[in-house]
Amino acid sequence: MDFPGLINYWIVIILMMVGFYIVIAQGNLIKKIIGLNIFQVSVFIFYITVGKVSDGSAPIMAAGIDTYSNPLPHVLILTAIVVGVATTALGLAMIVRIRTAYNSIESDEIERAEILEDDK
Amino acid sequence: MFRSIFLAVVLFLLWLVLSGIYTPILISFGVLSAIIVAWIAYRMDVADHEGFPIQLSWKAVSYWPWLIVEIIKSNIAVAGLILGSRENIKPILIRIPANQKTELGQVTYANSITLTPGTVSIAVGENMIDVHSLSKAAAEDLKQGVMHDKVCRLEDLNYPLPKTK
Amino acid sequence: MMTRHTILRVIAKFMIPYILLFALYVQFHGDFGPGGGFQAGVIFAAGFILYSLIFGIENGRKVMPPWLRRALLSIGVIIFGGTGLFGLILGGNFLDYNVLLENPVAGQHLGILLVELGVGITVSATMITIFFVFASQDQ
Amino acid sequence: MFVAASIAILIAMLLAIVRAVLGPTIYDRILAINTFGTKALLLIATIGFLTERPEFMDLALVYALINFIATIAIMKFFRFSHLGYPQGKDEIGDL
Amino acid sequence: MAVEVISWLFVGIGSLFLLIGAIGLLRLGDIFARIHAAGLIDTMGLGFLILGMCFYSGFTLVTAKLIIIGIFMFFASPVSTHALSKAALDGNIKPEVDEDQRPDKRRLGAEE
Amino acid sequence: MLLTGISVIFIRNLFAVVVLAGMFSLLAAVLYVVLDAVDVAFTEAAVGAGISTLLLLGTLALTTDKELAKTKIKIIPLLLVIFTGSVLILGTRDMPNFGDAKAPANLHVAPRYIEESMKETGLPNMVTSVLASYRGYDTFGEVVVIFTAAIGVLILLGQGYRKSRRGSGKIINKNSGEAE
Repeated sequence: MDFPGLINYWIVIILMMVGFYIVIAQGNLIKKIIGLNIFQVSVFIFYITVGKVSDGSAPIMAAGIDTYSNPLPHVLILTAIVVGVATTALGLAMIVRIRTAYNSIESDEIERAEILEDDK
Repeated sequence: MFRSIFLAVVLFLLWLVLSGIYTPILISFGVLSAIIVAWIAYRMDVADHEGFPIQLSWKAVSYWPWLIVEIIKSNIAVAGLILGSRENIKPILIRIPANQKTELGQVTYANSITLTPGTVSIAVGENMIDVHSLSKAAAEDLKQGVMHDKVCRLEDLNYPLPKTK
Repeated sequence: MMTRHTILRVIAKFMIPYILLFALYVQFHGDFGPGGGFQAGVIFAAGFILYSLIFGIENGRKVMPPWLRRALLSIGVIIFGGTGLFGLILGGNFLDYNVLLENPVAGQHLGILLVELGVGITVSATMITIFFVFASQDQ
Repeated sequence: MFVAASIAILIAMLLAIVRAVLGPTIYDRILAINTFGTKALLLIATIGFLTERPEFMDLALVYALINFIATIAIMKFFRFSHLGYPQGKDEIGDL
Repeated sequence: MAVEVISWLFVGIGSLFLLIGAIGLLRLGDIFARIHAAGLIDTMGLGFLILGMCFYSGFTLVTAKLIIIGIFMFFASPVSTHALSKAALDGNIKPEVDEDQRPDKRRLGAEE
Repeated sequence: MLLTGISVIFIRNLFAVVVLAGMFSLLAAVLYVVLDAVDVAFTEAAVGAGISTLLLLGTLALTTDKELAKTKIKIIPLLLVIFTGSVLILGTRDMPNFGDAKAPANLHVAPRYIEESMKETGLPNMVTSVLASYRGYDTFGEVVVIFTAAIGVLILLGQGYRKSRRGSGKIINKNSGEAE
C-alpha cells in the first residue's frame, strides 16, 4: 500500500468510524446528533481532499496563478454544510418535543416508556 | 438622528477600506448598505452616546499609546510569573474605586484593567470594581490609580485631578 | 437606568453596526473573494443574535417582528425563483442569466448577484427564526 | 519564519485541546475554546501568508467575530441556563 | 530589508508569547489564574503577530484588514474574558487567593 | 482533531461535549483552509462553530445537560465499526493519491469551469459562479430545503406547541407567549 499518498482517506475513515460509533452506540440523543455531525464533517473532508490538487491554489482567479484546486467539490460541500445545519436544527427541535413527550432524551428510556404505553 | 447619519458615513468609510474594488456598482452598494445598517442601528437604538462615542474619539487616540505600553510591560511580568516557580504566584482579590461619571468611562476603565494581563476585572458595581490579580505588585500598581485618573481625564478634560497617594 | 452591569451592553452597542456592515460586505463581495449569500446570511443572523442575547429577546422581536421574519423567509426564495422565471419569460431556460441583459456576461453577473441576494435573505431569516424559536421556549 | 510561527500556533492549539479535555470545571473548557478560536484565527492568517495568497483576511475576521459571539452565548446560557431574556429582573445586558 | 527584519522580530515575539500563554494555560492552578495566561495570548501574542504580518505585507488592503482584526480583538477579548470570570464567580467557584482585600466577600452588584 | 472526536464519547457532561463539538468544527475549518477551500472554511466557521453551537445550547437549555447512563464500550457496535472501517480502508487501495491532478474527479467538468467561468460570467470567484450559475438548480433546491427546515422547526416548536401547553393548564409568562 502506498503510505503517504492515501493517508488522507485513512484519516477520513477513522473520523467517520468515530462518528458512526457515536451514532449507533450512544444512548443520548444529543450525542447522537453530534456524532452525526462528525460523520458529516468526515464526508466533507473526503470531498475536499479529492478536489485538492498539489501546488494548486484556492479557486479564485488572480494574476500569476494558473493551478487551481477543483471548485466543484467546494460548491457541493458549501451547500451541504448549510443543509446540514438545517437538518441539525430540525433534529434538535424533534429532540425538544421528544423530551416534552417522554421526559427523557435517552433512547433506552424512551423505548421503555413506549412499551409501558403499549401495555396499557 | 445626527449620530445615525454620522454612523452611516463611518460605516461607508469602513466599506471602502474593506472593499478594495472601486467600481460604481459596488460603491453604490456600499452607500446602500451603510444606510441600511444605520437605519437598523437606529431602530435597535444602539447609536446613542454609548454605542457610538464620537465625543471621545480624539481623546481616545491619546490614551491608547499609553495603554499599549502598559500592556507590554505587564505582559513581560506575567510571562516571567508563568515560567518562574509556582511560589511566586500569589493571586489576590482587591476592590478599587471607579469614580468615572458615565458608564462608558467605567467600561473603558474595566476593559483597560482586563486588557493588561495580570489583572482581570471580575465584577463591576456602582463606583467600584473587583479585580483579581495574579501578583501583589500588579494590584499595588492599580491602587496607585494612574490608570484611573487617565480614564477620568479621558472622560472630561476639566476633571479635577484627585490626590494620588 | 442604573443597570448594574454595563460592559457587555456598551461594547455590544459599539460593535453591532460594524458586524452588520461586514455581513453586507461579504454578501456583495462574494463574486470577488470568499463569501456569498450563505456566509453573509449567517453573519447577519449572528449579529442579530448578539443583539437579542444582550438586550433580550423581546427587544429583538421589536426590531424584527415575526411577520417581517416570515416575509423575508419567503422573499428570498421568491427572488431566487423569480430570477429563474424571468429568464424563462425572456426566452431562455430556467435560471439562464444570459438573456437578462443584452450582454451575456453582464447578464450572468446580474443574475448571480440577484440569486446570491435571495440566498442571503433566506438563510439569515431562517437562522434568526430558528434561534428565536429555540430561545423563546420556556423550560 | 511563518512556518515557525504556524508550528508554534499548532503546539499552542494542542495545549488548549488538552486543557479542554482535562478541564476540571466547565469554565476551563470555555476558556480553552476561546483561546482556541484566537489561535485558529492566527493560524488562518499565517497560512494565508504561507501559501502566498494573503487576501483572504476576511476569513480571519469572521473567526474573530463568531468566536466572540459564541463565547458570549455560552456564558449567557450558562448563567441563566436559557438563551432567552431573564424575566422579571432589570438585567438588560447583564451576564 | 530592515522592514523584513522588523517583521521577523515581531512574529517571533508573538509566537513566543503565544507559547508561554499556552503553557500557562496548562500549568497554572485555577481558572482565574488561567484567565491571565489567556490574556497573554490575546494581547501580546495576537498583537505582535498581527503587527509582524502588517510589516511583512507592506501598505496594502491586507494590512488594513489585519488592523481591523486587531482593533476588533482589542475590544472583544476583554469583554469575553470579563464575562467568563464573572460567570465563574457566579458559578460559586472560589478563587484560590492569598488574601482577599474586599470589604465583604460578596461579589459586587449581587442581589441576594 | 481525532482526540476531540474520541473524547466526545467519554465525557458525560453534555455541555462539555457541545464545547468540544464547537472546537472540532473550528479545526475542520482550519483544515479546509489548508486544503484551499476558502469558501467552505468561511461557511464552516460561521455555521459550524457559531450557529450549531448555539442551537445545541438552546436544546440543552430546553432539555437537560446530564447524561444518565454510564458510558461503557459496547462490544457489538465496536466490532461492527472496526469491520466497516477495515473494509473501507481496503477499498482505498484503488483510490488516486492525495493531490493528484490526474484523478478522475478532477478531469471531468472542473477544467471547463476553471477555464471558461471567467470569460462566461466575468467573476473571479469560481465557487460563486459555479454555485449560482452552472449549478443554479442545485442551489435553488437547497434554498428550498432550508426554507422547509425553518417551516418544520416552526411547526414543531411554534404556535401549536404553545396552544397544547396552554390547554394543559400551565401558566405561561405573558412575555414569552408570542406566536412564532
